[in-house]
Amino acid sequence: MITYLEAIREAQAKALADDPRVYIYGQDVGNFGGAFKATKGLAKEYPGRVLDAPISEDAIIGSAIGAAIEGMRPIIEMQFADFSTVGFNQIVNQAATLHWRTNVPCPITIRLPSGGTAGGGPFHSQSMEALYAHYPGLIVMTPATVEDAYSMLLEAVAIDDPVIFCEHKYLYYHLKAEALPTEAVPTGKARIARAGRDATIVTYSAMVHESLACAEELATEGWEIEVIDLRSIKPLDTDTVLASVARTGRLLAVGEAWPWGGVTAEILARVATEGFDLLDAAPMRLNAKDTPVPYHPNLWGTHRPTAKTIAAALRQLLSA
Amino acid sequence: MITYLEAIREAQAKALADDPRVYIYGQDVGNFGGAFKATKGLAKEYPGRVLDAPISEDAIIGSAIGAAIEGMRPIIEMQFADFSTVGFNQIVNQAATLHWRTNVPCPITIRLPSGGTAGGGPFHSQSMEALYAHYPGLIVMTPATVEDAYSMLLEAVAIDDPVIFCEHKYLYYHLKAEALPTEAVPTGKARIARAGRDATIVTYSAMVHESLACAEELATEGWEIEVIDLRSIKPLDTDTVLASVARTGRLLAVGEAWPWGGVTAEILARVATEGFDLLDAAPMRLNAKDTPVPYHPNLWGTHRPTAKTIAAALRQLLSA
Amino acid sequence: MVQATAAPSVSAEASDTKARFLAGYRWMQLARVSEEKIASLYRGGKITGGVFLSKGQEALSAATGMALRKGDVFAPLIRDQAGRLAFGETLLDGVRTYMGSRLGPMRGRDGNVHRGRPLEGLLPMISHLGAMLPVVAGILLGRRFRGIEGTVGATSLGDGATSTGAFHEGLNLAAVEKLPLVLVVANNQYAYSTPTSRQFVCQDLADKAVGYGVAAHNVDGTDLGACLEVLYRAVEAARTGGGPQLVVASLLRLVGHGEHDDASYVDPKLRDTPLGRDCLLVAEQRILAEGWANSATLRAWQEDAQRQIEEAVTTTMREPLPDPNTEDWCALASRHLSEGSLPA
Amino acid sequence: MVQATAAPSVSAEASDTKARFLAGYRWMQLARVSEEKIASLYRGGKITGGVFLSKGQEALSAATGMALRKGDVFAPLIRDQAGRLAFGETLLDGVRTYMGSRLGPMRGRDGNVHRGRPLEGLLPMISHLGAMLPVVAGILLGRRFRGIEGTVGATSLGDGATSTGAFHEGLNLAAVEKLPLVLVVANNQYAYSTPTSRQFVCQDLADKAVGYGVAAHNVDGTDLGACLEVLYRAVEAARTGGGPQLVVASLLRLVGHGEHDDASYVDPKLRDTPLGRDCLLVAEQRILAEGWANSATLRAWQEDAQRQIEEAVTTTMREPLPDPNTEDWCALASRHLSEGSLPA
Ligand SMILES: Cc1ncc(C[n+]2csc(CCOP(=O)(O)OP(=O)(O)O)c2C)c(N)n1
Ligand SMILES: Cc1ncc(C[n+]2csc(CCOP(=O)(O)OP(=O)(O)O)c2C)c(N)n1
Ligand SMILES: [Mg+2]
Ligand SMILES: [Mg+2]
Repeated sequence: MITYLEAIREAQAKALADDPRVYIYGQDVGNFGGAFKATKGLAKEYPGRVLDAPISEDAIIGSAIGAAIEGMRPIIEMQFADFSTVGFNQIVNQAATLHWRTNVPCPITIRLPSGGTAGGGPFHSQSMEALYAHYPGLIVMTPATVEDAYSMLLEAVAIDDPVIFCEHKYLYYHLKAEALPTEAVPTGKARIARAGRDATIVTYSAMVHESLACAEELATEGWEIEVIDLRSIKPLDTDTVLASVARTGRLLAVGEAWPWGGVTAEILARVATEGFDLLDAAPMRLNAKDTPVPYHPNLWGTHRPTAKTIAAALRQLLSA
Repeated sequence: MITYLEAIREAQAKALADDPRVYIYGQDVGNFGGAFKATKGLAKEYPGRVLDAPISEDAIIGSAIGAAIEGMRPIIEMQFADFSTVGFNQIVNQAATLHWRTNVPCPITIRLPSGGTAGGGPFHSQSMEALYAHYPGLIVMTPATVEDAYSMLLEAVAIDDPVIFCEHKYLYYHLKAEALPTEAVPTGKARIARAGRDATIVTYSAMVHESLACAEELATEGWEIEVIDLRSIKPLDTDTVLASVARTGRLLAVGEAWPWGGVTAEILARVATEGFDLLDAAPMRLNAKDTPVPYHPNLWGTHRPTAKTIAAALRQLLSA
Repeated sequence: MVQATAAPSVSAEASDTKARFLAGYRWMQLARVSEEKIASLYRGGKITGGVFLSKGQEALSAATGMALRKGDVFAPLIRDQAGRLAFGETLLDGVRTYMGSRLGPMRGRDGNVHRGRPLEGLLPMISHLGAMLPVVAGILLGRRFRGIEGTVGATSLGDGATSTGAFHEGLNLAAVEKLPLVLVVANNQYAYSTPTSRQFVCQDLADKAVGYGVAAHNVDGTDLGACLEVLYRAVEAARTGGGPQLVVASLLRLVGHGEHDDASYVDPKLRDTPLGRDCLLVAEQRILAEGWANSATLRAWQEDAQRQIEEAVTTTMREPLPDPNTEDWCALASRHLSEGSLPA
Repeated sequence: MVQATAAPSVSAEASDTKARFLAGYRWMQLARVSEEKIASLYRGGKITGGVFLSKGQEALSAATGMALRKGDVFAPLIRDQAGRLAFGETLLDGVRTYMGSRLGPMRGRDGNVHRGRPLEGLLPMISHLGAMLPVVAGILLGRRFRGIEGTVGATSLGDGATSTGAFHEGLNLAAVEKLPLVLVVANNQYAYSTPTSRQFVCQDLADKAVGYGVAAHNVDGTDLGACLEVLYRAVEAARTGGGPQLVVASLLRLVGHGEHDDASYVDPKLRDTPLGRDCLLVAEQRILAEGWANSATLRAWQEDAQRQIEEAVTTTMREPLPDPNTEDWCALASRHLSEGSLPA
């Protein structure tokens, strides 16, 4: 059995092994192996290619951009996604604009340990995918499975553009797979995580699993819920979403991030504009509450969507 | 006649005059009167209360938060909205979370000279409203008229929460009014800029004027287009939007910002979920192209929506 | 806040070295004992999330808290249990925040070291290192605007945090405004697992002061007497118009970065240097050597500290946890402007 | 890039003070003359957006560009016309970018000083001050990974930009990695309208070096000879393993921040100090005094410079402007991943 976290470690090991242009840079990623141990042992296996960085997110990202110009393929680990706010400018204004301005690609991968966990609190729990998707010039990946964590991270390193790799901390240990994948779904293609015909849940990352649990529960009541795992939110696979809605006529978009302008807003906007006639009922969305992510489990468990609240929304959608 | 820019200057003068807790802090806002002259003469009129700041956006915002805790009402001028990326962390993680975490309000106003102008280029043209609206704890204002520039800025200073005040540089000189308003529409209420019955354009800031020009043009063809000026995008006045769509059955959302997760996505998501049955046709949205904002006028003029492209979209919507 | 009672009569005799030293010792002892209790609660699964302790850094922290007075401002960081207590934070505030009590200052919304009472001058840190520095500067700027004089603002940072842009911009802004700010940098030789050699190359972090035009002070962070002397001097200098003061203390963190961490990355040789001394034992030895108290008294104090933390925990255990149903899910102070319509 | 021809034979005789000085003078002259042309085009409404000139800073900039060699990296800022030319940027690249020619390096997508050719070692600045510093550091880090030795990276900043977090983090990272980076700070006493007294309080910006553990150099930015000597020394030190070098030049910007600005905020007294000298005139006087050239020759060079810029402008005037219809509206290098579906 291999965990989602181990898959991320293995993908980085393979990237280092296969491509001399790859190096890893971030706080405590060296001998310590990273705050989450995602780079465990790599500094020893690949001497001089896994470097501890100072607490300087702006310079960390900026230096990765420079190295990319020089032909390297840096993998940057932010200790937590939340800290990327201090590297924000280099990401959205330097990395994201380089190719468009100069025709020189900027192949950097920025790993963001994302999402909420019990006791994480307001500054170790954020889901920042929508922020980065809003800016032109970035690819935003949100793997929900062990297989995708592995293959998409390898893809991210191979892609000639800056990739924001949102890996979910909650899945790090919870998620296990038999083995690493040998082939992968191409980037930009969504995956039908569960087939159904009564309604479509479009979601990504950790919420895929809450949605699957919910689908399982509703199945006992005879409902067949289709669950779509977007895999990457930019590009966002509108076609797969529309095809599903064409089958079910009902759409619920679920995201762990904040509501205003989040992934769920983008999905609903696309389906409303491009698949209006496919809808048999008003589409719905479910997000985290519009407050910072609370520390205590009692609050956190209610702040984010769960199988239970998703089921409640679905019942409403199905009865519409 | 008073311009949009003068109105912003007058609002700050009044705020300084009426409330000893108000001070202005930002690069070159002192004797120089600011890069756009929005604080012209204020340093002289209010000695010691209009201070030049170092080129330290993170510290500028951080210090404003501290002063607000101490009971002050800082008005912060970012020289350009685009530079708020380097003050981003203090805005979204410190200012926006303070009240929720501690019950202590954080009444700071952050003025962002926003939006595109000919020759502005990728780093002096950005519309960042969606970024800030995505984070809980912030109010985001986007005045489209001289009157609103004045009254909403005064409102912003009076509000007990951090307000992101997106003032549009293109409107600074282009927009003139007879006089300053004596009363104001309350914050959070949208304004029907032009009444119509055939279709609804929901927009804000500079795009209100492109939309009005477009409505004027289509009026010559007998179409009556309703134009809604959101005024603030967070809170967003969904009720007024829904009421309009109930009348027209057709919706086009227009924004100058990038498409992914922008204001237009949020509007469509809300109308799709809450006003699905009001729609006679698939709603549409029009945004800037998904690239950085180009420098040359030839490109810039096509990058952003204009009366002409809005009209094209509307014709499509009306024929649907 | 009802202040924890480690030293009822400090301020009265603040001038007296002995009394001050003993008071400092007791704050250190209370911090050590209370953090050990927090750690045991964590191991017992009573605390969710991180637990960050200050073992080895109590002398510096206590001195910082003591050098400040009521009306001053303090923005502690993750290794400031002693300084928080000395500044006036109650043990209850700490325990309640760790355990998420609805009655705590953070009401379960934020936890562990992310606690404070801004209106009482104690700022609740956000996680982003360096971010509290400009906020303290802003409070002092605000006080200048309001004509409030003679108060000081202090904040703590680690060696690693000196690499942040926030540190640079914040200290520079404070210097330009000549604010009464004391920045206490605890150089414990590591930032999480990262040694200072990967963090900066200046000989001494105090060398940074000249580049900001601020005063610098070095101190042995394992020596309570030295910490008290230097912190009182630095705070006094700030209070009397000396502008920002940079205090750099050398010491070692004698625990993991957090309780999840065994700190195996710390060079054993370092532990054997004077940096590796346990400041609490060092203080104890001095007290006995000076004859300021005998071991029986020290034990009595220790038991008193034990009693206080046990009492705080017992109280907290009986208190209600946050309830999502009664929780007010509104991030804004202006309730009328909050978007009820947002589909959460 | 076809290099502008101000000094065909510089590198050959780079060792010779006279030749080097004359070459520097000619880059300065070409910069001055070309910028005057740009300014007149701006006044004539031929340029949209900002125009930022370097009058008074040509000596420092020229010296920076000259001290670098092919294969080195240069990230100029807004007052580096002379350095750009000396480093190898053509006049055409500048004119085309200002006028938005589709044939220019930025193709109308970005303008004025936001131009460069990354693969030729010339970085196109983004506006956010300080942001280019870590990028240069990253290129040097990349070269270390690739085993490329002996190259140097230089970047320019103003006095105001030293207040940015990016400056701090970038310089510190470069110091920790001991990179061959030269940071040239042009202290022209103002950041836009803001005097250094509102920007920092250290006596001398070079005082910041010790806090980063990097070497520092001061230089009179109005003296070409001094600039050449110091920049060649600093670049050589970086090239030979000396780690980051901080060069601080004192001078005055003799034009507005941009052509829209009359710089009326500049203290007239400052203009009368040595800082206010026009480096081009100072260099000219030295040339005549040393008898390195006579005024007829200087005039001839001036006319040659005139001819070159006129030629570049004439060429550009004939070139196509960007066409929104044929423009490729795709921000990604991976076209297959771009969202055609996005409703623009
Ligand atoms: C901007 C930012 N980046 C990364 C982190 C993650 N982080 C938390 S503590 C820590 C190490 C801090 O080291 P130091 O400043 O020396 O303080 P110490 O823990 O040694 O007391 C890091 C990297 C953070 N909190 N903020
Ligand atoms: C982060 C950031 N904040 C603000 C600005 C706006 N701005 C452009 S130039 C300038 C002044 C720069 O002064 P200095 O660094 O001294 O360079 P100089 O113009 O004097 O050459 C400012 C504030 C910016 N470009 N970047
Ligand atoms: Mg440390
Ligand atoms: Mg300057």
